[in-house]
Amino acid sequence: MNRRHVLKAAAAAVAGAWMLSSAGVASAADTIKIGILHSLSGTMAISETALKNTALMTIEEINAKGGVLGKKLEAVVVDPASNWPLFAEKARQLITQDKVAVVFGCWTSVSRKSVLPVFEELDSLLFYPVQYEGEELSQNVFYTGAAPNQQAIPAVEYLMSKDGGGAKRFVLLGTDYVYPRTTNKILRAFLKSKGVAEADIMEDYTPFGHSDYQTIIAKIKKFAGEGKKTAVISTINGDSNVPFYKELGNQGLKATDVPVVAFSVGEEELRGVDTKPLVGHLAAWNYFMSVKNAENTAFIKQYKAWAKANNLPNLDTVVTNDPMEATYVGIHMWKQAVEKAKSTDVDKVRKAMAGQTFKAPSGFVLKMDETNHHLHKPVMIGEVQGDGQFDVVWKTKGPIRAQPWSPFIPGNETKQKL
Amino acid sequence: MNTDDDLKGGVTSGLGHIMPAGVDVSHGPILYLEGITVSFDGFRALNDLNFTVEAGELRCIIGPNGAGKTTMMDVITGKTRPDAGTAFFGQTIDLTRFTEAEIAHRGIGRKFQKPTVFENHTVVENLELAMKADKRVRASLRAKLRADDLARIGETLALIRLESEAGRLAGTLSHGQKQWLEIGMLLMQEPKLLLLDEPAAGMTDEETARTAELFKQLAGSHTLVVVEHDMDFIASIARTVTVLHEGSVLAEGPMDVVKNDERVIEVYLGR
Amino acid sequence: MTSALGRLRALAVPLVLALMFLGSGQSAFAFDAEMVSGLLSEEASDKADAIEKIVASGDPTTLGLLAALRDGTLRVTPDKKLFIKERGVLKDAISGADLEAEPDESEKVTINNRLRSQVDSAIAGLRIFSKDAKERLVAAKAIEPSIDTLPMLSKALAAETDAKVREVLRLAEASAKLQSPDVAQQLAAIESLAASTDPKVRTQLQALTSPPSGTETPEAAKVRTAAVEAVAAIERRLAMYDIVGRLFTGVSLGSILLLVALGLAITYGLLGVINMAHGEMLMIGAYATYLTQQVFRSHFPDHIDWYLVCAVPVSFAIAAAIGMLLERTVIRWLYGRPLETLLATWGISLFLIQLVRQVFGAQNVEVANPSWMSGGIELTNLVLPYNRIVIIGFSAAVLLLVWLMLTRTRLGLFIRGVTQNRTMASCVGVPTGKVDLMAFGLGSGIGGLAGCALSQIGNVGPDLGQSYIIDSFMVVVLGGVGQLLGTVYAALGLGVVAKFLEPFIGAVPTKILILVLIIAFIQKRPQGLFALKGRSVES
Amino acid sequence: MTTFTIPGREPLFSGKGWAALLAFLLASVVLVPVLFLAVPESSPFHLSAYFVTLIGKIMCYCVVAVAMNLIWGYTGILSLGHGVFFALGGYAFGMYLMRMIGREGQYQSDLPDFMVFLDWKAYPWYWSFTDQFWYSALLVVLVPGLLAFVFGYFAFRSRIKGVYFSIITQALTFAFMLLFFRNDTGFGGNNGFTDFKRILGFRISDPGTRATLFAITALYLAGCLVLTRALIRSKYGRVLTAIRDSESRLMFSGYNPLWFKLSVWTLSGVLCGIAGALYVPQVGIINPSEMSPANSIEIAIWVAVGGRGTLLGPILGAGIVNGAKSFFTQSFPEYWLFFLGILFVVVTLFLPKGVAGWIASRKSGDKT
Repeated sequence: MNRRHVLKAAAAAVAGAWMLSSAGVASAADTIKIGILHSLSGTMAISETALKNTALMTIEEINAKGGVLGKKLEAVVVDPASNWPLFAEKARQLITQDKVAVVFGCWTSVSRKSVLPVFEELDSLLFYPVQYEGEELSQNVFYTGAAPNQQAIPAVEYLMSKDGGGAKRFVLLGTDYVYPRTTNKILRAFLKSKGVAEADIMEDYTPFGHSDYQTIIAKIKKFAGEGKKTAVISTINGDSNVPFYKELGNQGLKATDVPVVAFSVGEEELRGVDTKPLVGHLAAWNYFMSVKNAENTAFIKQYKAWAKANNLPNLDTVVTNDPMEATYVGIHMWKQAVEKAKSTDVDKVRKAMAGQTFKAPSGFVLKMDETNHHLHKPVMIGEVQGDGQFDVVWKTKGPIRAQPWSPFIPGNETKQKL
Repeated sequence: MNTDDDLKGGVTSGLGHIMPAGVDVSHGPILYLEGITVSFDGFRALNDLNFTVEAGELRCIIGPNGAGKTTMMDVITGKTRPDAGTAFFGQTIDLTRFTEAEIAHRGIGRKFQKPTVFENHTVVENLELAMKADKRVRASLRAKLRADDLARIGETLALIRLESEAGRLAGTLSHGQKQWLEIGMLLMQEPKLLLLDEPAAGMTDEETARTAELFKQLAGSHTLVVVEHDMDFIASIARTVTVLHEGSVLAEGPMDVVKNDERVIEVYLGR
Repeated sequence: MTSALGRLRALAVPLVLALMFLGSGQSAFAFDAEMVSGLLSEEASDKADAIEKIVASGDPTTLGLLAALRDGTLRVTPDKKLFIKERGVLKDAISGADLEAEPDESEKVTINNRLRSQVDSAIAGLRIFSKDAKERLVAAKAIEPSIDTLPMLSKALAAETDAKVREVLRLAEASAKLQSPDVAQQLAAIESLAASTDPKVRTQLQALTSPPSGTETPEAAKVRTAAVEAVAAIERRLAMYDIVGRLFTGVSLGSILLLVALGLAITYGLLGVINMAHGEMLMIGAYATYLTQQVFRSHFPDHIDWYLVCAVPVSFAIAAAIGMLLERTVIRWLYGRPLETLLATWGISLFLIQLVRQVFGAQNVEVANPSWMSGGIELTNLVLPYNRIVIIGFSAAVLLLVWLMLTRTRLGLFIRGVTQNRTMASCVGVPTGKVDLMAFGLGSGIGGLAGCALSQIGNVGPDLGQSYIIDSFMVVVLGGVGQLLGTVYAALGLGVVAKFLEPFIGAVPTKILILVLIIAFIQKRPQGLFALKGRSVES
Repeated sequence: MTTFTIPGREPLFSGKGWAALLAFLLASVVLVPVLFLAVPESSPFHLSAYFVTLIGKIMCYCVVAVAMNLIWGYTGILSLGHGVFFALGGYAFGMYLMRMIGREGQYQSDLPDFMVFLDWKAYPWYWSFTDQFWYSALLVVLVPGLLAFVFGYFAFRSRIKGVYFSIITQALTFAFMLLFFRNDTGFGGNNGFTDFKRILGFRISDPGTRATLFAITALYLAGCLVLTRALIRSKYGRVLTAIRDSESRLMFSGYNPLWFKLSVWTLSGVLCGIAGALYVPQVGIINPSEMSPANSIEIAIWVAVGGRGTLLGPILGAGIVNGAKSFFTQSFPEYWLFFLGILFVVVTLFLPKGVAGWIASRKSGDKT
């Protein structure tokens, strides 16, 4: 084989790739580019595709109303393919090659952790729309999802209340990775502070993609059978939820006996489940599709129309959920901040973001905290209904401030702001 | 743990090759099988087989399909472990204790029924790989062919008449040429005992005659065990013939005697 | 359950009162709109009070209202009119009169779990004297035994004729009597409860086993020893049930592994094709099931429960057809190059996943269990879910059919012939090309069947196959190539071992340990459990 | 006797080959750093950090492909678990990088963040000495090497071959992935290691550090190529190919394949491990998904696409597939998997010797 020939071909290929990647730079200056960094393939596509759709819809909406600072927004969609190093690479590409003004993206904590050094190095902005375990604060990230105190802790408080059934024993069940582990650690500390004994807490984990919940449900039954009202707090990751709930239903564990409250199960996840046997199980979020108010009605209508216009698969059953709302709120808040700063400059936008407010589909006026880059969000507890929707059975009076550094982890007292 | 260390038992010959420990044939037989039984899932491929070959002999084995010829070779070369029985190479080497490579190194060469050569190597490289040498990893990293090695390869090439194909990939050779190359590789190994499974299959009459000639030449200095179906070929080389049937020896003796043995006739013709 | 108990104490008295009126056939305490107004409040406690009032009215006609509240069919108009909408039929919630037109605007009256259990108990109280034995059984189970509900339980037991309901009521009455101050009654209750297998009963009995701080009266000591013995008896029985339960879950997991691996065992074991796209055959089977369900939903909604029966042949046919298409276009050219087929079929698998993602969306789709597959056989505490039982039976049936096919049919004979000696088979006139095609179709079709079964217990999404492919390879490799029996043993063995390990070391370490065990096992038997020995093993 | 090349006597590279190798080294050690560091950003000849890290990453993949080619292309043993060696090398070096974060982490603690929220007060024993660069560098070689050796020894001794071997390597990497996903294992669970700050005192985000890492990767890749070529040209290499083509013939010729397989298998694992160690500081994260079976299969794909058993094929394959991945996931995100899937089927069906084989055959076709 002629090596030179091969090398030449390789060189040509590399040069070609370079030309292609730099070709994107030379583009019209009358648009503002926005990066969208959500996995459209691989394991996370199941959750993240809807966020990409929401972002595109919101950008379309803003453009229809005249854009930002007189310029149209232009979405740059990339697919990090559920591959974490690829997330970092794509983030760098969006910022340095495509010169986007801001990036909306990521779902898993690991993807956020992967891109974080890139955003910090290049001093750019990321809007992260998913509830997470906290324990992080970066001035390059705006967290529009919930911190643990905006989701997990109120949910457990509800379970312990009279309305929640006055649970005394708790099963902390999760997929074995950082979010469940950290959340459960915080919850354990919280439960202890409420006087729950060590013997009344059971903690168990399953691998990613686990699909056989027979043993675990038998264990929960046994644990619940030892007396006292028992509740399950589930941080099971998306994919394993369907087998979990199906097994739960078939083994006859009813919500009135042992309620399960989940933190990662929303409308989108329930689309794949027959919810009739699950009526009464709970989820804690900052938004539910079933919330009744003018903003939400408009939001749902807009998304359904967008799904139809873009011919999404299963468009007659599309639903909205919490991270979608967070994405929607994030893009709007960023737009307001840009208008306030009269620039897309990162520093100016960052300053302008502090204290931004937006009337969200959740029905509340959400505020970006002045110091900690997290939204003030209301907490809602919903019960699963037979139609795959949630009935809100409890909610906070108003939005509450995020505590990204949980006070239930020692040493965090001093770290509540940047 | 059987490691390369077992191969160190060799002594260094004058030519600088590592020679395997000598095969003790002081009592006559070079190969000695007694009471060998091999079963596969209830089927007895070898059934209490007793078989002896004297040093320097040219022995032919015949037998219908499934008589156990190939399985016997598998036992001798360490590929199959017998369920019962003993197998000795010379007086001292217990064949059931060694791996294929060790047995090959101790001086048993085997040619397969279907010619197997290294198809993506040239004819010369095939011979080089087979050549008697230190065949351990470290040695192979530093191995260099010297003049006398090349001379030996040249001799073998001439013997198997593949000089003009020396640089060709073995995979591109004809069937007969592959047979010859495999025999050449066997000779490069300098074995004491050669096991040849249907060596004349796929050869022209002229080639077959030449093979017979070669075998007769080799007998005496080497011991040969040949499995064949071609009766003419056997008749042309055989001194002693062993007939296998259903995993044990049915008859043994000179070709003429065996040919007229009633039991043999029954086995061959009766089915 | 303690809070529900408190609530029930409050309920019990009016309930008993209500029962007496039921007996006399009068309805003196009619309920009215004012009584139910609390249901419209935002606060759960107001709703709870309202329910209490409704129950206290003792009117049996409230049953419809309560059931509607529980089932989420009770709706309210903006001008606070309550009505029930059930399967398109509209009724006034209070008078029970039919409504002609549905109000323009209405909202569901929502309840939470606390109210749900309150309503459940109330309904149970009303239904314990129902004419329908099934309703009575549900009601008997729902009534919380306590000293307050004791009179009702005793009365119900006396009137009961159905043996099953009687048994439930007898145990309920016994556990209610545990709280009785009468020692003889207590001892009798303990005796009959010792036969129970309910962990709740054990907990109740356990409360009687702790020795008092002060001196103990001989009677109390008697009660205590009896309770200790009863607890021990129950625990022995529970431990036995536990083992039965584990065995069942193990067999259930094993049957699923068997289903997913069986098709692979055919394509790999018999044809030597490593089909990395086998997982996608499962996925296709599951989506075929989904499509069948959708067709039934839109065209035969009355027979929706039978969609699964119809989905079985459909999923087989679709997966087999796609498998045969693949065989014709790609795999045919790769026979004898197992590692290449492995990689090419992996490419196919990526392609199919993305294709499904484009067509059906990245999200999971919903496949519901037919009603005859929901729930399970209840052996008191141990529930054997119907869907698991059906799948165990299903995989046994598939196995049997495959076995019959391979041993009793001409195609099976051909397949076995080709497996053993391809050239010889083709020499004697076996159409090897056609046999390959059929065998590959069969393997893929069985994959489709497995997908159909999986749709009943897990996700139906584009990635469905990916999560099973490694497991199924492990089963095939462990069982030994070309050995159906080996596959069966390996699948069941892995399932049972995993389920016996899991309670002790947790799900994640179990999975790791199983993989390590498989790796170690293969060292010992490189050709699997049931390897063919002999000359044919020549590499 | 006609003329033929005497085995083992052909030159390591032809004149043109040496020239190409030298050109590659000059380009990556001199040209790229100059274009990246010295040429101003406004110039069209400036290389961006994105480009440098992207090519650096692809070069790491190229090494993995070269290592895979040694074991699969030349020796005929398909590993579907090479990701585990790559990831272990990455983790070994990542431990050093984690310790170099010092108090700059989110918790400003001496321990890595994930240990802080696991409430660990001290490093577990297997983290000892990892703050020493040399020790980590040693681990990079030893950990994948030892795993490969032990696993290989048992597998090859039991004569596990072909598909069986492929599948148990898959089980191996899957088991490791599950193990590393656990928080308790002490390697950061699902989040793995990230947020690295400095290496030997240099800031990782410094362009100078980037250029150096790039140059080292290029040198390493060139070194791996030369090593492969030298091995393949020796009798050892011919034995490896003989194992691939007819292992039993080789055994009956007196070779014990165990040690040949084991040595090349271990070498391949070590090469992957070092590639992993170079990869981690450049991409900035290592997490257990690197050990997912699909990743390992993809490595095999690179080699098959490029051409098994050819010297440059694997590099071409890794370059083409990863270049295409970067391009497609940006330009046609939905079609990336279609492309990869079809590419794979097409290559196995129509280009059994990969792109390199195809180029070679076209070349020889031109001459006739």
